[in-house]
Amino acid sequence: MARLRIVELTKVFGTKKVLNNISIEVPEASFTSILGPPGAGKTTLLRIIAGVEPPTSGKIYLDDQDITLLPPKDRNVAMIYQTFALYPHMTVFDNIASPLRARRLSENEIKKKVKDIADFLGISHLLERFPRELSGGEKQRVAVARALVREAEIYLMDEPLTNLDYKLREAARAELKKMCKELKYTMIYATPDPLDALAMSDHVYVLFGGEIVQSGPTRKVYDFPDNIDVARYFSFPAMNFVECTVKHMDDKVAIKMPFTDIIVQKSEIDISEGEYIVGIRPHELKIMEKPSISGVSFKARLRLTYVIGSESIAYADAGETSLAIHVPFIYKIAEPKEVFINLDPMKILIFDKEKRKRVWPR
Amino acid sequence: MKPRNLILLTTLPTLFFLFFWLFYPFIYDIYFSLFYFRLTRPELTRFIGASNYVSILSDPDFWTAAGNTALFIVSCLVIEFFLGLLLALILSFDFKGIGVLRTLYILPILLPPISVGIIWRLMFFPGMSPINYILETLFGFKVDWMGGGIASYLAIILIDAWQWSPFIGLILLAGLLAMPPEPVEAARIDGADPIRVFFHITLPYLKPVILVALILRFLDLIKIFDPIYAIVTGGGSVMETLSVFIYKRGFKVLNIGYGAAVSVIFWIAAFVIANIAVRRFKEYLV
Amino acid sequence: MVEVRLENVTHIYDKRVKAVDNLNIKFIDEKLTALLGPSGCGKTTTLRIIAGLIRPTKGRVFFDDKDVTDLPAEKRNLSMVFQFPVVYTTMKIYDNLAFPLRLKKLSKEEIEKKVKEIAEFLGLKQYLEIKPIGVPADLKQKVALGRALIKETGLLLLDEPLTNIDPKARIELREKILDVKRRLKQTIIYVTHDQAEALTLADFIGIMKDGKIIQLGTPEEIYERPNNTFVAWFVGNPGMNLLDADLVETAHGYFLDISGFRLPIPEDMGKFVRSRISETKLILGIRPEHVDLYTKEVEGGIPGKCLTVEDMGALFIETVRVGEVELKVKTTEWVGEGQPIWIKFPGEKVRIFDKSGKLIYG
Amino acid sequence: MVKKTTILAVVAFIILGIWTFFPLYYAFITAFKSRIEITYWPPTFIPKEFTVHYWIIVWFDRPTLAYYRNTVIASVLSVIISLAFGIPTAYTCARFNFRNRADVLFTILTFRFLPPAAVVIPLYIFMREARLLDTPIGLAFIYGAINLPIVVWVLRSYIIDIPPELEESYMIDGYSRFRAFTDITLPLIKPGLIAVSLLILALSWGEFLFAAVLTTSPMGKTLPVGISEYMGGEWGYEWNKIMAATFYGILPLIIIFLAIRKHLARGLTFGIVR
Repeated sequence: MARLRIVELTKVFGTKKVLNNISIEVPEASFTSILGPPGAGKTTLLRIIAGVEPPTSGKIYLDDQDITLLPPKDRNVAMIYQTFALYPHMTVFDNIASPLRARRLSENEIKKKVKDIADFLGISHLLERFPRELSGGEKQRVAVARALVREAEIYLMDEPLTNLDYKLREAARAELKKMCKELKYTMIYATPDPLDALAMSDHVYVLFGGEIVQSGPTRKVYDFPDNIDVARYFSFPAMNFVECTVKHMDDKVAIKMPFTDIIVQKSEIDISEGEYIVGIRPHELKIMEKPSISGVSFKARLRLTYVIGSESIAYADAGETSLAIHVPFIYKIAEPKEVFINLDPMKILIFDKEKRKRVWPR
Repeated sequence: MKPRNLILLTTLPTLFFLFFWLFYPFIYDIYFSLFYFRLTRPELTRFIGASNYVSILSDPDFWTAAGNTALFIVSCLVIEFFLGLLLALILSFDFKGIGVLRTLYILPILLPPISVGIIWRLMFFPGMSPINYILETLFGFKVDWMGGGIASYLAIILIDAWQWSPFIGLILLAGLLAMPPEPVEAARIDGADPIRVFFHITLPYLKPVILVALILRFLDLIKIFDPIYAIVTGGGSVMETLSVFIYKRGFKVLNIGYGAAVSVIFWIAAFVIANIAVRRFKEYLV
Repeated sequence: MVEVRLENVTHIYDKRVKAVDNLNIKFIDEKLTALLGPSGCGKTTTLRIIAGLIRPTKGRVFFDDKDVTDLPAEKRNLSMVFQFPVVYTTMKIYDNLAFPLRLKKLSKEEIEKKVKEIAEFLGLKQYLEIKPIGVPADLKQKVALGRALIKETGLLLLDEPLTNIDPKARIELREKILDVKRRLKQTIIYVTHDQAEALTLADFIGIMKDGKIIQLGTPEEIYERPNNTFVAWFVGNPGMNLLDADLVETAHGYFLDISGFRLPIPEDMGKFVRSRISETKLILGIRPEHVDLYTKEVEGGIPGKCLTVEDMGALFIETVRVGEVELKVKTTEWVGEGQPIWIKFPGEKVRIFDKSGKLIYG
Repeated sequence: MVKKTTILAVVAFIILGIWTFFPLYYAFITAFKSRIEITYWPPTFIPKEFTVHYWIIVWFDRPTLAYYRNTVIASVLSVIISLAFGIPTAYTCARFNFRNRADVLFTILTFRFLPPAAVVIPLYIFMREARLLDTPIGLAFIYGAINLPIVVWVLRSYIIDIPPELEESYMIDGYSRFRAFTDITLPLIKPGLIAVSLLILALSWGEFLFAAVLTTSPMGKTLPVGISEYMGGEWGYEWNKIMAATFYGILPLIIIFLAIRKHLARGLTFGIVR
């Protein structure tokens, strides 16, 4: 196991800067996610770390060794591709044995190691098969086995769950997390799915358009996004944004939104007067039959609800504003109806309208 | 190895090899074309400047050959397209044994053009032509296929169509079989009959594939030589295309300078046309 | 306006693959029925049989008691939207929409009126004059939906219409489909592999597996009372926890013996279950959100340990170990890994299946 | 309606079938006819006397065996040459997105469509100087060159179909790029590689113009040239011999054709039509 340090890495394809001045530190035995939309440069970053793509500038250190110019075979990094990249003309056994053979282990050792890892991942019965005879979940396990069979310094995973159907994904997240914790692997995990990052990783780097826009402990980044774009992307369900005007009234602060006003003590939310954007997470909104005494309640017209598995997202119009509300159970309506929505003012995020940066909480 | 070096190392030898065999001779063509140069009388060789070009461009036979080439290209493309489309359509039916038919019906493609020419020479040979026999029995007339004029022209088109309609058929069939079923199904559910489905859905879908087939055919037709040679040789009447023109004037008569000058003109024309045409394949470069 | 009925429908591909296996199902008039199942379960084949694009190997298809099995697609007078948006790229969008009407030989004025109407409804007005080349998939799918709606048939078939649409655009199209369902009195059959779409849109859901309908019911029935363990696991996010158990009868009442701990159950429930099975082995099912989880010891709580936590933003999914089994629990509060926990199974939420997976209690 | 379509299709099948196979059939049976029978009018469509005499005699009254040998050497060698140059180029053009890639590929492709007639004269002189006239070696180089564009383009299309992740993954496993190519890509494109080899073998086999000009001595000629010469002179009317020789010449091609049938569209369209 090792720690990885990337210093001011830049990659240019033709005239396009796909990665711009990336600096990353991955501590030993930790799970780090690179979160970003498709095309943000995640895969390129992993491929550069693996050594199959040279960077345009910048350095990569494994512990204290500069590996920037080393070919992939000399850097002992393992990678799992989104497509799993199993060699179609080799059996599962030969696929898993491939990195061991590259290291010229004896056939007996290879047999033993492959068998051990296959037992560990529950794929021993598949060793004689070819990749085309495997289901999606089995392929993923074989790809994981091929990476884990050797003790690499760093494990890279490029969206290994994207190509699985949702039933397999929900099981795979917990398993993957557990495995990395138990074996104390250093893991870098690229994903476009905020839930993947949230559910599994210790640290997250948010990558937009080839630049890191925010990084830190995962839940901290989730709770306190630096700007609107991170807040919009790294939230599930997607955050609501409402324009507002802030006015000071004596010792109180009034946050005027189109459909309701939030009035709090200056000691509670301390921001200057002006134009802002409020971010409200869908699960901080509650649907009520009657207005509530705590927090802020306002009227809205519930337009439709969308059931996601065991939970639901309701869409309501408060005046001209459409709001998404997370409901932690199955909730359906036959016809649109009038309801009250309750909001806890202490749970909102406030962003500067011009700079789009977070101003509250500080 | 750095990618840059790898790229140079793998592409330069290929380009060099191609240039050596196929471009370098062209430079020589240019050189020879400026001389009076007969292989049989090397002692008469002398520099004559552009005279070869002047005499070519004022030679009506050259213009006839160029015109013939153009005429062949157009007629062959039209006939082969329709025959090929028909072939592709019937071969796209799905029933037991269609695989065998799909193979058999495109068999002529890979036969050497010269062998095809010879086989057809037999079909057309005066005094023993089975085609003439059939024509005579059914319609009461005979054609002198190898006697020159319009009949020979037709004969050569027939030969080319026989060999290459299956080529267009093969490509269009590949296009038809690769066509996703949904658009046709959607149109059927919309209530369209098979003919409307064909013109509104199938044909527009095939357009890019048709274009590829016709461009490739067109570029090959520029070079047309073998079937004409087969018909013309040993006594057939003259129906010259540019390739045949070079062969006869330059080589058979061994007037190298003159032939080289025709070659230069032909080469440049072919290069320009081919380069423009193949760049239509840009979208397939990925 | 059309009631669709399949009688003993079987379809076999290439003489080997049984895609649909002796299917008997009635699609209720003017309702939206979703066929939900994993890939390869035969749902799309079933839909294509109804459309008349495939002739079933065996069995009959009835529209309102009229046998249409031998009728080709173009004579069945129905409309269909495909998974891959089908537009006619050679025609302008206006002509795309007008295409089915022209085939019906409607007058020019009538066609224009209807096209305008549909374009208005689907928000296609500004696109009518362009050809649908290089436009986004959701716009194409709207055109396809428009072409399906403009014919005003009594039967609308939708084959995974949202699967290939970008997630953001999906929300809008989903709303349109809900609108269609509310406004037009059509029988709609909706094939999907996405439980969220089925639970949201459908009046009835038919769960398919291996060419058979396993359960047909309202979304509530499917979710609350899955009649077998496959449905219980397949629907829900994550699916239902399924634990092997042994029914034990003692002087103190009934227990479920689950490896490592015992769960007391009410007398009447025990008796009922006892009367329905011949042996004592059974499967206990409970949804992750229905398990009560405590971080302090409670009366009747079963002690255990939290193994991993997946942060889902609004909720947490905890994998906990009690006795020798692992199960998933959904919580709103974060519980750290390795922490001791106590869980309770609320009696009314427990489902009991026999060893073969059939629901016997709940 | 359905019936009408079926009848039309059957009629089209029959007409196109006659059009395609009658010349082949007639040429084939002509090789079995006697010397006199070929001159019969009306011509016979089934030989009256059936003789295999001419199938044997063609091997002896002309150096047909030498023709065969020359053809085999020239075409096999041309396959080796064009693969040797073509595989590396196809690989880098498939795997690397370098600046002049399109120009390189189009230049290569353009060479395929240049008329042989336009370069044949200087090549004749060159071959004479290099003492390669009348040898299959000389032809092999030229065939290698004119088929090289096919190899580059077709193999490139097959390599593109193999996801680059497989090679990358193999390199990450601990192998060099060269090993990744030989262990992963090469086995996976094997069907395409075989098909394109056989395709250019067939094209070289039947090439006529270069062979006709660059071989003059009886022992140096290739099959197409040798057979075409049967047509002139005293052999001019001996169609039975000509046809027997012709069929000997095309028999290997029919076998190749059957072997690569599934790859044929792709091979003939430079990998564009899959």
